[in-house]
Amino acid sequence: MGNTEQDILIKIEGLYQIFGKTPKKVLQKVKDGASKDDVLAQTGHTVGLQDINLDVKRGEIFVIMGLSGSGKSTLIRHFNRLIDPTAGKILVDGEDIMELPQKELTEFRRHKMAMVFQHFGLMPHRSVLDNVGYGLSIKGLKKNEWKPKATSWLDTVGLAGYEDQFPSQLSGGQQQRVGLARALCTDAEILLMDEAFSALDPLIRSEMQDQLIELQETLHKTIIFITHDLDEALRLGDRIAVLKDGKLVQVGTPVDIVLNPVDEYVTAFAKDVNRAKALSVATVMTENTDKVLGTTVREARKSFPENQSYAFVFDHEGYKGILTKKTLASLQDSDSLDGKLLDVSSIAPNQLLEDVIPLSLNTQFDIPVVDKYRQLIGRLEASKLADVLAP
Amino acid sequence: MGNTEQDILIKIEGLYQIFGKTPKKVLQKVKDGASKDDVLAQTGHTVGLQDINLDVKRGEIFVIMGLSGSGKSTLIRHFNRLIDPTAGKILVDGEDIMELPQKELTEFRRHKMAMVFQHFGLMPHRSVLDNVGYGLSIKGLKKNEWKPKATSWLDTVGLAGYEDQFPSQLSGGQQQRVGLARALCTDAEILLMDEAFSALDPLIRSEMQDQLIELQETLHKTIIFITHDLDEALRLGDRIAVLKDGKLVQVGTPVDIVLNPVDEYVTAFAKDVNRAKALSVATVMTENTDKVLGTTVREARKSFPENQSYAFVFDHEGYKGILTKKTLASLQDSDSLDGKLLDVSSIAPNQLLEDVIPLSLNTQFDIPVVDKYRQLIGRLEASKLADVLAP
Amino acid sequence: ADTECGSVTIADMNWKSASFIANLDKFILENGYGCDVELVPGDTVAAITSMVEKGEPDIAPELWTNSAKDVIDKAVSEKKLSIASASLSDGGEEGFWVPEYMVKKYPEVATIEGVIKHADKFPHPESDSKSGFFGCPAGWSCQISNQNLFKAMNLADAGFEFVDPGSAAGLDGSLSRAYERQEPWFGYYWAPTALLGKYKMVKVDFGKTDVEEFTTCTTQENCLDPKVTMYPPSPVFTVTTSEFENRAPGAFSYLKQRSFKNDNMSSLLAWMEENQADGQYGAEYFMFNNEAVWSKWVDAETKAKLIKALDSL
Amino acid sequence: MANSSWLTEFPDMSRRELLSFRQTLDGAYRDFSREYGDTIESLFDPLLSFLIWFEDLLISTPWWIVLGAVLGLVYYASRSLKLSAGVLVSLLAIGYFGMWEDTMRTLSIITVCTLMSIAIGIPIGILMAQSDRARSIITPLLDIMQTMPAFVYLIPVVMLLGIGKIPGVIAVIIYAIPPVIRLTNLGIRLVDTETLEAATAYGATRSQRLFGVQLPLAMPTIMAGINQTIMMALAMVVVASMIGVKGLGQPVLKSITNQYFTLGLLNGLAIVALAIIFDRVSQTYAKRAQKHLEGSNHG
Amino acid sequence: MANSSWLTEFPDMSRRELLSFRQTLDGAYRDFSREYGDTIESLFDPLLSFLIWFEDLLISTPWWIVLGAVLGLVYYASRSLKLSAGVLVSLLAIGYFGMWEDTMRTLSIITVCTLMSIAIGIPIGILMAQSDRARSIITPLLDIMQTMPAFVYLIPVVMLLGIGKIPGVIAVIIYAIPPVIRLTNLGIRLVDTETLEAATAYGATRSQRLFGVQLPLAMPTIMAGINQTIMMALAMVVVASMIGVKGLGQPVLKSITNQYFTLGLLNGLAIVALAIIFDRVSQTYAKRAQKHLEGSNHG
Ligand SMILES: Nc1ncnc2c1ncn2[C@@H]1O[C@H](COP(=O)(O)OP(=O)(O)OP(=O)(O)O)[C@@H](O)[C@H]1O
Ligand SMILES: Nc1ncnc2c1ncn2[C@@H]1O[C@H](COP(=O)(O)OP(=O)(O)OP(=O)(O)O)[C@@H](O)[C@H]1O
Ligand SMILES: [Mg+2]
Ligand SMILES: [Mg+2]
Repeated sequence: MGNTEQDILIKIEGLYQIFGKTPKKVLQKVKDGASKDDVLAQTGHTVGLQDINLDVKRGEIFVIMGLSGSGKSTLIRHFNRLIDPTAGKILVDGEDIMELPQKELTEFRRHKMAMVFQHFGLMPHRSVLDNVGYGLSIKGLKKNEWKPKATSWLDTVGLAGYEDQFPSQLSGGQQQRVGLARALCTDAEILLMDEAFSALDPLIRSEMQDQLIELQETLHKTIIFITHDLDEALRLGDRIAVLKDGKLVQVGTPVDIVLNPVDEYVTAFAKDVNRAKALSVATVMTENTDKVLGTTVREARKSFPENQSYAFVFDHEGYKGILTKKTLASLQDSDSLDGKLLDVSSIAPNQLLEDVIPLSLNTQFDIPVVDKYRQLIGRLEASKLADVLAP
Repeated sequence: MGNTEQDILIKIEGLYQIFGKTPKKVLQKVKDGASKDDVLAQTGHTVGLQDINLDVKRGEIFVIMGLSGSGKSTLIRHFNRLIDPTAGKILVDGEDIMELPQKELTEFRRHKMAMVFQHFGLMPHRSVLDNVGYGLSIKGLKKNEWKPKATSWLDTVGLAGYEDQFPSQLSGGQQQRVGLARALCTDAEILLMDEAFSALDPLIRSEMQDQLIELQETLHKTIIFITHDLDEALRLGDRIAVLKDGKLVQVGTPVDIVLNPVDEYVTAFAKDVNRAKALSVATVMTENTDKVLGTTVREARKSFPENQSYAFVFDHEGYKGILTKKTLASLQDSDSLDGKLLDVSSIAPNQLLEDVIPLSLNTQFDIPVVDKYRQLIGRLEASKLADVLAP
Repeated sequence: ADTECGSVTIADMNWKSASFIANLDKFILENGYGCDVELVPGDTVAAITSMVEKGEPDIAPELWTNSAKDVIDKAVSEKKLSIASASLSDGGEEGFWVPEYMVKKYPEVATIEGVIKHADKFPHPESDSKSGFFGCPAGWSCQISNQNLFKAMNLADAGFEFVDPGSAAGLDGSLSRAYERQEPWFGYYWAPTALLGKYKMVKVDFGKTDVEEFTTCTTQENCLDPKVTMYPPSPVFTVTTSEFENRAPGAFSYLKQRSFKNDNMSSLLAWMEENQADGQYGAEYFMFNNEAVWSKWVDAETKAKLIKALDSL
Repeated sequence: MANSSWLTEFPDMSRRELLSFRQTLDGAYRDFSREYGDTIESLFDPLLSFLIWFEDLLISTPWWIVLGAVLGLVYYASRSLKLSAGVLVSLLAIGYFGMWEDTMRTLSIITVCTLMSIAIGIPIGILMAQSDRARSIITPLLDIMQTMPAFVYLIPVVMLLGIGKIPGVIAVIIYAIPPVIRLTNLGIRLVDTETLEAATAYGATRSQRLFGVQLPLAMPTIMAGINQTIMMALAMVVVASMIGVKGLGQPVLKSITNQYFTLGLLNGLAIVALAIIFDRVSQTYAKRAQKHLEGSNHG
Repeated sequence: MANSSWLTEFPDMSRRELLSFRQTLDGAYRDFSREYGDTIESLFDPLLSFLIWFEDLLISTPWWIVLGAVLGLVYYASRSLKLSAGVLVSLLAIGYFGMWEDTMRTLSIITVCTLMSIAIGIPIGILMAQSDRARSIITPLLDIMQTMPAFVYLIPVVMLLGIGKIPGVIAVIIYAIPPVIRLTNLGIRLVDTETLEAATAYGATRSQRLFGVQLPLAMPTIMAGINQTIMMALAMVVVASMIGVKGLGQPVLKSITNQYFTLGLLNGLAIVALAIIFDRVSQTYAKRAQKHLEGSNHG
């Protein structure tokens, strides 16, 4: 992630959104730096967004976070121009969607974007099935053409059997899943998801997260995702943007946000995150570690690092185990190392800390980190792990 | 918790709720054990709840969890009789609320219960302030009587300055907080909270959680809380009930749910929980640990446990540190132990595992668990900790 | 027969005598002159307007010309309308009336002086302190003569106030209400009508009838010094479009003959009233029972046809 | 008519039967009105005196005081200078075309009718919304009130109460009240159940729910009902004048009989002007009371 | 009137001015109608032939076939046996009391008027809902249509088109169309913005939003408008009969002049019965199409 040069799909420049009767008049005040509270108190206008500049890359999952009322929903509504900005530009695929004529805007919404609404936005007069098929039926497809697809998505979100119910007969989470199925059913390239999982229980939620990741990987969809759940953000997000009072405070990878917050606000925000779940071994390991290469004591003696009391032993097949200085001292040059090594498993750099904590607890040695080519790339020290977990 | 005999405030007996045109007719089928899906497919009726038996104790925070659509909202609506059950009894304070005449029911709702709705249920035609004061104004208080209180609650939920806005001008989370403030403003003894924090960001959410805990501790409110967030459930809940397809699957303390799930469903449910955050040291520690009492080597030699390589040393003031057998062997009988002990901190039994993992990682010894009277009550073994974290 | 007669429309006005004549004409024109008759409902104004402007309907069998005098006169002079005959040969009878029971109680009220003397016996519907005179409805030409007479008789000084009943229905209503309860009533009415057939009313005597004064002053809006005069008989005509006169001279000649005496009409209306008969029923009744009357209106050939038609009813 | 013709002709009641049926009913009503007319009439006396007093007040007060008072009321209710200016212009035009007195008469009776219709109609609408039973009884009555030709009941009413203001008011109210009843009912029934549930949960009584939630939220629909009621009331001005109610209806009737279109048109326009004034003032007033709908414009 | 009396008397136009003003307008209209009357009349010929054909059809077809057809339609639209039975009973009663033919005439013209009102009214209502500009132009027109006394415009219409069915239809439509327009507008404006936003987000065009979201959700309110339109149309039956439309209105008028209450009442009831049949059938039909409101009962 982040390594391959991805092209930019959505570009937002200098976006302002001010709610009230005469937003244009208040705009200058906001540009001059008046705070959201001041503007509200003085003019009765609410600052929704101020000076947002943002790129979303093709194929990424872009997560937006921030305090309640910080402007997340307002921002996401600009992507498909459900609201017009007070000032600023929105480019999708290089095209300024503020300039699109009505007809093309409609086409754009039909084919490019699908949206899951925070308050679901279901149509009360349509059955669950008809709600799910709405996006397709609007493109002109006949019911018998879209029905199989809609049914299968309903099934995916766990609502098989509810086809003929009306939204008012469903529970909150079920309604949200209908909204989800409706968005997924359209085949749009970009998914806008405004707290799309907030009403779901953990089981269905994690299923849905898997579903989303799979979708993004197989179909390379671009997903813009608002969530309040940091764990979810860290799990899903390629990049995370943090908003505060309508301003963009930080955009970065999950690790950036957790480990390098730009200010106290983001720090506080990331404080409660389950770091063991958020961070991978790669972020904590000590790189450039010495190792012992060979299968015999002779070879081991040659390459044993000097000032260490134990070392990781590799042969041409890969990692074998840990050899302590003491054991080595007690062996003959000609002895084989077989059976003399301590059995401490190796770990991969992309494993979550959560998974390796028990390993680390169970041994007093550092743990070797091995990449997929079976090469040693570092080691995980218990003390460093402890530092990261308790910042 | 759970230890003191608390009296029962709400008692639910044999509650059934079936949605559809002729629920009474379908009831027998459900009692005979037809599954929710079958009933829906065969009769078009949705089983909301089946055979619920439940006690809520005075002053506890009772959390209800379960899959989306499992009947949580339906259940909580019975507590204040927003819907009438198809069958069953609901006793509050020993009184059957199904029997209450209209007038007393109104009084009961006014004074006993306040509710936060999953979909907020705000009044679109009332300003934010008037929404918050609704419960009081309905009791006949004048605006100038309830205004200070409402303002202060609005402030608590972080919405000072928004008094004169209308709900449609607020973001989702702000609306939810208005609903929250409205419930808190009433002084009701019982709070019914249906996913009351679901739309909140983590910062405000944890503030609200603190607020709730404080309320319960200082004012001894009884709180019934629906949430999908296991961490939240574990943090808030004195007891947790898990629903599935309208049936009550398990009721128990948070630890029960995490460590002794009754079936696979609950297991799956609890799987994703951040155990480090959910469990306390007390649940993992090894009890009845030997210790060394005294300040001199002599005293230490007397009480040093035989088959152990190190021991926890206490004097009359409490825990002092760890003494290894080796160190002990190298000392004279008359030596003081001062300066000879290893500095490994002790922990309390109610500390969360999360907090003690770094400690455990940083030492190869077990960690002593000390109660508030400074007495040793057990020790935390790294391997056991590892076991609990990776079940 | 009159082959050119073709299809004919007759205005079927909504009061009893007009409806009766319309149905009678329909029967005779259809069976005697081979016309294809259609009755078109409509009240006086709508019918005349349409006849003048659109030439339809062809015939208005009973038109109280006073109520729309200007329009009719103008149309006749423009050769849009033709007057066929006087439907009521005696003319309509207008006047101020009081119920018979009032006269029985206070014989003096049969004259206008008596009415003025007993003004307090005729209370105003909305005020106890005044007396009420139920006048001709707004917009009818009789309202002018009413008001002039009202002034000439100094009724206002006697405590009377002119009550505008708004419509014929209002006027009828006030009369029947009073009559059914045997209460006092004093106002304008006309005959022959069903109501006067039903209720015994006495026409208040003003003294003399001065036709000259009536036409030059009493009926004129700008009459400055009105004098008391009884109403002369009011012309009631059968009016057709001029186009009809030219197209169907045979049928028109029948219309020229067809005319009723007030007595005949009154008794007929009384019979219809008693039997709540509609126009058609009334016309059939008349045809069966008054051969002597109607046979004078048509030639022998037509009469034979009509009798045949009656037999096959 | 031959009996075998039932295939083409409807086998209806014989004339004689129909006659005696009609005569019996007519007679019965006549007797009833003779018997109880006076009693019933006297019930309406207070209303009648009020109507007369109010009309006298409007007519005898100098026109510029009335104009000032009306403008004051309009501005107070609507807080709109534009609307007040419009009212001023139309009233001046009415006066200039010589219809001031008739307009005042119509104004007085229509004000009373409209206020009474609203005052009676809204509670009935509420009743209808709260009970399906009430609704199933009231709906056909409303149908009858709206479609039974005024002429049919006007005459019996006149026989009972005489001509003049009282039967006029009754006729206008009978005809004008159904829309406000129907739309109050509809508006309340369309109120979002979740909001209502919230009120219930906090212990709102029936009347607190009604006044605190249902009526405010039903307001746009109720206002549409009031608008229709005002329209109907003014549409009945001419019919009312047929039974002796003075005002703008009479010149209209007069103009019809004499084919003075312009006269009719002018008086008709005065009626329209009254309707628009009544309507705009009530709608603006209601809109002012519903700040939460600002931005969106209903009506 | 003395000039100094403006304090108490409104300073109105002098009689002479008023008179010449009126005469000029009256004359101008008369000339206009003589000039263009025929042309305009011929525009309506197709409608007239249809009206005549339809009326003939209803009258000349044996009554039991008509009855059967009506019942079939009612059942098809409403799928309610109870309603169909009610219709059967009322039609039989109408026939038994000898009003079959008149009822058929009224039925034919009212069916046409109602359908035309709905067909014209709903699109206008939609237009009004979508443009504030259109609304501000149309609203006063509707006010005029509803309150300008029918009598005022009937005579000019009669001058132009003669008496008969066409002016009748025009008068009925002018009077009956405003409620459906107004309530269509209101209903659409009250549709939840979130639902509409969802449709927009998925790329619904203006017309897809209209037919897919706004109209279905506005249905309860629009149906209230249709109900009112039906009521108004039938309320106009008597007025229409004054300008040559045959049917139930005529006997009503006659009964007034002759004070036959029962005759008026019977024919009035027949009108009411038609109104109720029209209304209930349309409402039940609409309700069937709105399954999502099941349980809750609007209207
Ligand atoms: N008014 C209703 N009519 C019909 N079925 C209903 C109704 N309300 C709820 N149900 C059904 O009852 C079941 C339980 O719904 P409930 O709202 O209690 O779920 P929940 O546990 O609160 O779910 P969530 O977490 O999604 O809010 C669902 O299957 C739902 O479809
Ligand atoms: N229609 C509106 N009118 C006025 N103010 C609005 C409107 N919509 C949003 N706002 C304001 O804009 C700000 C941002 O709202 P937004 O809905 O974008 O917040 P959010 O980040 O989505 O919050 P949440 O997490 O609570 O959903 C809020 O302060 C809100 O009060
Ligand atoms: Mg939001
Ligand atoms: Mg729920």
